[in-house]
Amino acid sequence: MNTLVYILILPLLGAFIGYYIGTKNEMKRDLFNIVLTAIELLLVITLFPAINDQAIEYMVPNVMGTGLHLKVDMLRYAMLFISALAWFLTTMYSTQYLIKKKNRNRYYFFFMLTYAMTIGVFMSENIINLFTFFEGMSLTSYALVIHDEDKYSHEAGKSYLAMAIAGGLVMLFGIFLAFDYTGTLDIEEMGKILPNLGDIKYVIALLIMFGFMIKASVFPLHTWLPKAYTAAPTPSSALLSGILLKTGLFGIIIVLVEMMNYDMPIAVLLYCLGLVNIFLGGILAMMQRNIKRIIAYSSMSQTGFMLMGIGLVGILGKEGGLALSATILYMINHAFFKILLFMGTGIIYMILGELSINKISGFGHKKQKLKAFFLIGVLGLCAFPGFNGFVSKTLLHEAILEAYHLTHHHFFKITEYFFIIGGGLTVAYMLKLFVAIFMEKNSDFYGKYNELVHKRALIPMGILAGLIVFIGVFPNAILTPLIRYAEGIGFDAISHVVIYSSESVIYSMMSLLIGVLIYQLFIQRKLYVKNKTGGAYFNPSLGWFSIETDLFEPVLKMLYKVFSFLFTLIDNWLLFTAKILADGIKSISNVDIVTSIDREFKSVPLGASMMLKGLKSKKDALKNIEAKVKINEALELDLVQGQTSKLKELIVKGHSKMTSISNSIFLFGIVVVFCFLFVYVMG
Amino acid sequence: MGQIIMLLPLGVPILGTLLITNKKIIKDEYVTKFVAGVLIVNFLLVLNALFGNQMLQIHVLKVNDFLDIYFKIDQMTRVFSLLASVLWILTAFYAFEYMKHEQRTRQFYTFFTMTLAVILGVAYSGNLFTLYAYYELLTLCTLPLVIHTGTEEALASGKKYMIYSFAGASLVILGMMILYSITGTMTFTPRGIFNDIEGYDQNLIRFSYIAMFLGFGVKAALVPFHSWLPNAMVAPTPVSALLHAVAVVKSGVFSLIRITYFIFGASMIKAVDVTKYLIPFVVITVVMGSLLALHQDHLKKRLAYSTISQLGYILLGILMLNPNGLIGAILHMINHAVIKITLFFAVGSISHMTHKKYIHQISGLGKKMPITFICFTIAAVSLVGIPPTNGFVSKWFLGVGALNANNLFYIFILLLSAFFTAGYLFPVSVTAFFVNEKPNLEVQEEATLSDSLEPSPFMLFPIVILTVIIIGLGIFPNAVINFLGGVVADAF
Amino acid sequence: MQNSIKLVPLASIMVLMLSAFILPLLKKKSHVYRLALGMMVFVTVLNLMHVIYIAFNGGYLFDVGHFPAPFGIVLRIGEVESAIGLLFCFVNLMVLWYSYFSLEKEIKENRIGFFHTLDFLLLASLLGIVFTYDIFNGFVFLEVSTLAACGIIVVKDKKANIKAAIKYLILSSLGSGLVLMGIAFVYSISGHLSMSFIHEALVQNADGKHNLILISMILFTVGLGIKGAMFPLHIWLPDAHSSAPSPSSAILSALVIKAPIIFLIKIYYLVYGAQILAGTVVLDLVLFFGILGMIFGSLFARSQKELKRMIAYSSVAQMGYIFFAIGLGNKLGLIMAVYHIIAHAVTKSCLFLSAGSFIEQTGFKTIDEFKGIGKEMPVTLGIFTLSALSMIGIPILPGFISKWNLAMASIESGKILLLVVLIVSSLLNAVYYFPIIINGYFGEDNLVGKVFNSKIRPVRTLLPLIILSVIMVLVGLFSGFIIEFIGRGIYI
Amino acid sequence: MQILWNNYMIVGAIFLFGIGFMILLLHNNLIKKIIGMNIMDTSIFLLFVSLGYIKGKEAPIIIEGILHESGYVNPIPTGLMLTGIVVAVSVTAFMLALTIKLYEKYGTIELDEIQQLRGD
Repeated sequence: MNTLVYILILPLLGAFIGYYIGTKNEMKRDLFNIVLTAIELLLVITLFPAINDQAIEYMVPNVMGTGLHLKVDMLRYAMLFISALAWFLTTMYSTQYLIKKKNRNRYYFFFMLTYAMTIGVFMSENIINLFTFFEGMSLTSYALVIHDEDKYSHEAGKSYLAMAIAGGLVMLFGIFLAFDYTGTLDIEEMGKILPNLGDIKYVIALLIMFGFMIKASVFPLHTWLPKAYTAAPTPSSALLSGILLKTGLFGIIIVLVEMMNYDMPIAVLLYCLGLVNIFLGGILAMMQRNIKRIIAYSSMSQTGFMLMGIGLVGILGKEGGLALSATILYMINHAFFKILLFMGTGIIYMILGELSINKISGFGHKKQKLKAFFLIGVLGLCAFPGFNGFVSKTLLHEAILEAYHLTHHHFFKITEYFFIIGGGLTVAYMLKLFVAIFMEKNSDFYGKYNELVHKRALIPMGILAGLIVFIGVFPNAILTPLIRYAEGIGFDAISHVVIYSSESVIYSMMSLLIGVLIYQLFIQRKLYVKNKTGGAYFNPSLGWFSIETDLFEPVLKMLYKVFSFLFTLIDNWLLFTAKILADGIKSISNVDIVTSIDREFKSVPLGASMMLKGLKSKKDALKNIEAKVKINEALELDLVQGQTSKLKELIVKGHSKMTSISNSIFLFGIVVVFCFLFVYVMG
Repeated sequence: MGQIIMLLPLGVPILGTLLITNKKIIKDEYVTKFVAGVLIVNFLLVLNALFGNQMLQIHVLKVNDFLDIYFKIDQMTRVFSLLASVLWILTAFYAFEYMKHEQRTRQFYTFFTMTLAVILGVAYSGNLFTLYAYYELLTLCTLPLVIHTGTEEALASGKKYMIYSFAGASLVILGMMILYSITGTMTFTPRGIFNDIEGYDQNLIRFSYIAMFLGFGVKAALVPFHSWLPNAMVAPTPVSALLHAVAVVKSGVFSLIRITYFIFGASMIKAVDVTKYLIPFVVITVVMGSLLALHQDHLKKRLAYSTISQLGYILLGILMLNPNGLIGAILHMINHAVIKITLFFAVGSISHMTHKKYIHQISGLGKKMPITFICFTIAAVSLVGIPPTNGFVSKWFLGVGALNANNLFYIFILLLSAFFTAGYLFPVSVTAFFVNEKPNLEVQEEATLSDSLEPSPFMLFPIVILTVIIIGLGIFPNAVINFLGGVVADAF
Repeated sequence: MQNSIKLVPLASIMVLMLSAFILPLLKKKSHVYRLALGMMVFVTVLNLMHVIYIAFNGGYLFDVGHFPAPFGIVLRIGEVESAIGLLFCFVNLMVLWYSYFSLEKEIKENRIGFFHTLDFLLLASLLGIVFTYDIFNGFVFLEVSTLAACGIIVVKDKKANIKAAIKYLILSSLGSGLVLMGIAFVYSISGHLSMSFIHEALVQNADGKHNLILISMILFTVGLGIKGAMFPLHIWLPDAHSSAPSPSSAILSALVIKAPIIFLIKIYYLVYGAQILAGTVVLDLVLFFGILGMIFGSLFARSQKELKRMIAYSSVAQMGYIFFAIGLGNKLGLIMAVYHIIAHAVTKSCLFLSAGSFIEQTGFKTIDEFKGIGKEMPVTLGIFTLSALSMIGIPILPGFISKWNLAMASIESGKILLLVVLIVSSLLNAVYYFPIIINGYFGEDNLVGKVFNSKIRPVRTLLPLIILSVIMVLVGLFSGFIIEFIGRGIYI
Repeated sequence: MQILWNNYMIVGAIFLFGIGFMILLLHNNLIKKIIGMNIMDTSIFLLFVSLGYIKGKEAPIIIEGILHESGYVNPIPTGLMLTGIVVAVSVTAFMLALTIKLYEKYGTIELDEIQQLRGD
């Protein structure tokens, strides 16, 4: 039982110990990390027999208030297995890949922390623990994303973190509601209460799934994916797309299967979102020139396939067993070939430091081993018969046909065609990638750099390639435990499934054909520009409307500006009014008052007095204001301006005059009269 | 006899203050040691008050039923006095180091210890009159701390702080007068002094509660009266950390809890239905605080606005008028105190070591001051409410409380503001750790980039302890929660 | 012994009168001081024993020279009169003791004897006003007090003094003229001069003479209002107080303007009685002037440049409080009026004497010049701060007690809006006292060039000030007993 | 009007009081003000004494022997007014002393001139 706790704690401690060793000696730390992940993998493997017959649980009391409740069933075990394997291989790979990079110590520290958090996500049964590890994972993986610390990675990191936190908070909202309606935090018990709650359950489901959808980069929330994958160093982007993507999908499965038990409307929604993801990812992947970006968009489109699988599980209801195991298998396969492809691009980037196809075309022509592994990865991805991709795709295809038979709804017939075209798209952009790098002939890359491709980088790719082929050839080895798990949790018994049947091969050939056609007609013709030095791809999609920069940002910025203006107003309204009042009083108090005009003549300098003789007669006319104004205009001479004095001085003088003796007596008289009036009037 | 011991925590700091003032008894170099001694002794006294479970109470001066200085210990007192004395000791250690390069330290320590006595007075007060007396004294003895630097700007902000506090105090007095004329008694009784709802003039009670809420709200940085807090940041860091993150603002919140649950009682406030007038203020405080924090480039100002927003959370928790909301409020009072004081200490040590006060200046500093910035990041994570830390626990209870009051709008406000909190706290640690353009350390030009700029252990020690508390409270919150159960038992 | 204690009031007036005329005969300055202080101590002790006697046996009537009531002069000695009498003697003793050290700096050598004579005459006449039960006798004492007060203003013959004295004398004699006319009208109705007989006569045949009563009431109000510095008629006060030597301005502000108010209260309630009073609107007039005084007094005080003028205007504001209390018309209001007279007398004399010692030591007059005085004369500014805090209304101190009970009285009398006036005026008090305190103690540029304790006065000269402030705090702390003591003797 | 007619004494006193007040108010010269004050005081004494007057009775001065007690006017007000006069005289004396002092200091006793001089 407590092996679960060991599995969880080991990478956590490893991160700190690794960091400590790292400060001392780099080599020892790399060795330590590899050994650690190897032990972890072994521990996970030893778990398999126990998990095979029934799920194991373990409860650590009052940690984090609600206690740490760990549970591993076959679904979770599959996820654990691929993450353990992936981490082991990428650690080996990154020891070689990161040599040129700086602050490696910090990288490995966050690398291990993310590993612990991911395991936590896959193991936790209590939704608060799930949420804790999920948030922890986004924070620690953030550090991996902006490892290069240049402007581009900061920008990617900012949107990654913003969306992760926003997703987390919306999920928290959903958890609040779920806790309020069900009173419990355990996913299983929730699953008993939530389904019969009326339409509030859809709100709860959607809110909780929102956070997972962001991590799984479902259609409207996918904008962070291409930026984050390209910005991150290759091993971490491999893990990001291989494993962290799966946590999102795993969450969606949990919500759909365990909490909502196959709720039809949510399933259909996921199914359609899957379709959108496939096409959006596929088309955009075709357009790109940066190979990492192509693979990033390809994972988005593969997520689309998996989403369709999850949707089918919901749609098929009781017979969804096959669809569930197909989806899980698809997730496993996708992890393997996606990490393989990323490792390949990693090696290219490590050597050339360049990712755009035009610059690295023909690099791999002579690199036999790299070419072979990369080819296996591409074929796996394109679901070429004999490779693992084919197995999961045909199973998915079977599930769609079954759904069609079940509901007799033409919608599924149409989506089946889309399914095949989607497969074609995958083939198209993979061809573009493979042909450009490995098939083109490029003189300046002949024979060079062979020695740079080290064994330590190639071994993980070899293992992955081997696994891809093994699953392709012996699918039942993985499939039977999955099917037994599906039957275990209440699906109907699944009759023996024939994978390598004739029509399944025909279907995959059809999608391959479509892919080649798209490649020939569209990519070669439209995207390839011939110029004197040979061809270069251009990327039309840069100008397209992208949801993030054209929709999210402007709206948020506008809201931010409006509210901050409103609040700054509230913030210093008191100072504002005080200042206005003070200025008002000050301005009133020093307005100029022209005091009596006649004194002004006395002070006129002698020279000008002759001139004024004539005016003397009008002196008494000056008493009224109008005359004064007229006389001012008339006197263009620089007459001494009327003796002006500030109102303030007037008040002060007035005040002192007022308190003189005779005025005070006058005031006394007024007060006596006022009192008499007051008493008699009011009396 | 028990009662005399009860009074000791109040007496000891005052005695200490008197001794510090004259130079003959306490020479200059012994001041810091003496202050540390006083604080530790006081902490022990508060601890022993913690464990005695019988209801200790004492009338120090009872002239008539209105004018009596009455101290009583109940669960709420224990929570607040413990929080205050723990954080006071940590701030003291921090201040010993920080104040080395400031002048007039003796005056600082005098008022520093006196403020502790006043805060404990607020915690121990048994009726509204004593609370109000100490509340006024709090303004008076924190004023010299705010204007410690003596510059023109400090005097101006001190003046503003004074005007706001006295305006608030007069509002409180207004409310108290009306309350006293209705009820004739002001002692804190669990579940409020109004035993039956009818028979009282509804709108008088409503007016008195609003007046008192806004009055105490001034100290708790409620929206219309909050702008003294960012200005008070001109004070030295230990002051702004302890006072404006913990002592002063929390005493405002503490008194609000007192009047809401121990004078009016939740049932009366529900009957009088006064919260609908106050909720807009609180909601605006929450959102405005965090939104404006995004604007501030000055580190301490940013933390000040963050305090305003977090206090809005606590007020929201109080106004929910249900057990979960109250637990959430008190828990957040504790958690926010611990988190905010760590953030302020970290910012303080940055400005102490490198005289940098603005965010754009601290890029790449994370490598030089790793421990400080790690603690800063953990505290920031906790303030946002990421689960393993204690900030999440209080947000959880506030959320559940909001649901019990079946009001989804509160949760939306909480989460929106949490998002903004992330918005203004994470960039700080990101610029510190991950932005790497050459840090222009013109001050330490000759210091090679590799050597660390960590502050001395005296400053670092409190920061690390507080971070450990943050994580510890986050992972094992049950101990605190059932300690607060006692308070809720009184209030409901 | 039992009835000889009853001789005390008359004895104290007689003793003061006699020693007033012996003092100028003495040549040496020290003899004058010793005799004066001796006499004062003796009279104060007498009054103290008298108050204790009254506390146990209650009030009594005392026929002067055994002539029965309608013809002989009768002294009515109740709790209120004895308390006020003790207050006057005590404050006068303190002021004289203080002036023992600083008088020769302000007045010429040969004038000191005259000062003490005038002071004794003044005190005797004030006691007379308070004790007398006969309105014409009160009028005569009123005149004597006016002349004596003018005397102590003019004793320092500078330009400003003489002008102020002339203004005060003209206005006071106007007031006395009105009072005499009022007495004439009252005599025409009742045919008696002793208050109790007038009251009976008025009650029997009040019907026909309604407007005569009204006129006489107005005449008394305005007449005594001038002498008691009611707001619109307060113009003479600032000039008189600011120019007079500080001991005499302390006496002027603390005692001289209080006696006429006691006389006014006695006329209202002993001559006219509550029923007739309730029928008229005079009390609302007094309330209106009280409110004006509270608000505008503080506003004018805020705009003053000189320290003593500012304190003078603050006296006008405090008199506004007293008239406000009388104007409320209920029992608590009246009690609070008397209590505020006691509180204000003690506080204001403390303020004036400390301000006097500032002016005397530094030679400056305006407030700006007193920046940083806290460093030079910390103890004196400390005492000034303590009494200023009482003015502002810090709990436990008397200022707060009277503000609080005034609020209760105004709620009792149903005028809730007056609370706002009370709050605003106490805020305004804070506005003009705090700058002096803050600039005194803190502020970088304020303290530059100030040597610590450089202008300190020897401790024994500060003793009277310290005793006054201690008494002030005691008046605040034991306000419950005082209020209850006055309540027993109040006239309603 | 009938009331005014039959207590003409009070009316006269009040009228005299008004005259005195006007003198006090309008004249700038200090001496004239003092005269005005005296006139006001005398008007009050007149009022007071008139209250004691009973038509057809004599003043309470013993010329030959004592008449029957009912033959005299009420003596109390007149007695009181003796004190009043003493008070008025002492106030006037004090005022005159102050006026001399004022003259020494300001060189003039015209209040408006003093007002300008004092403009310091």
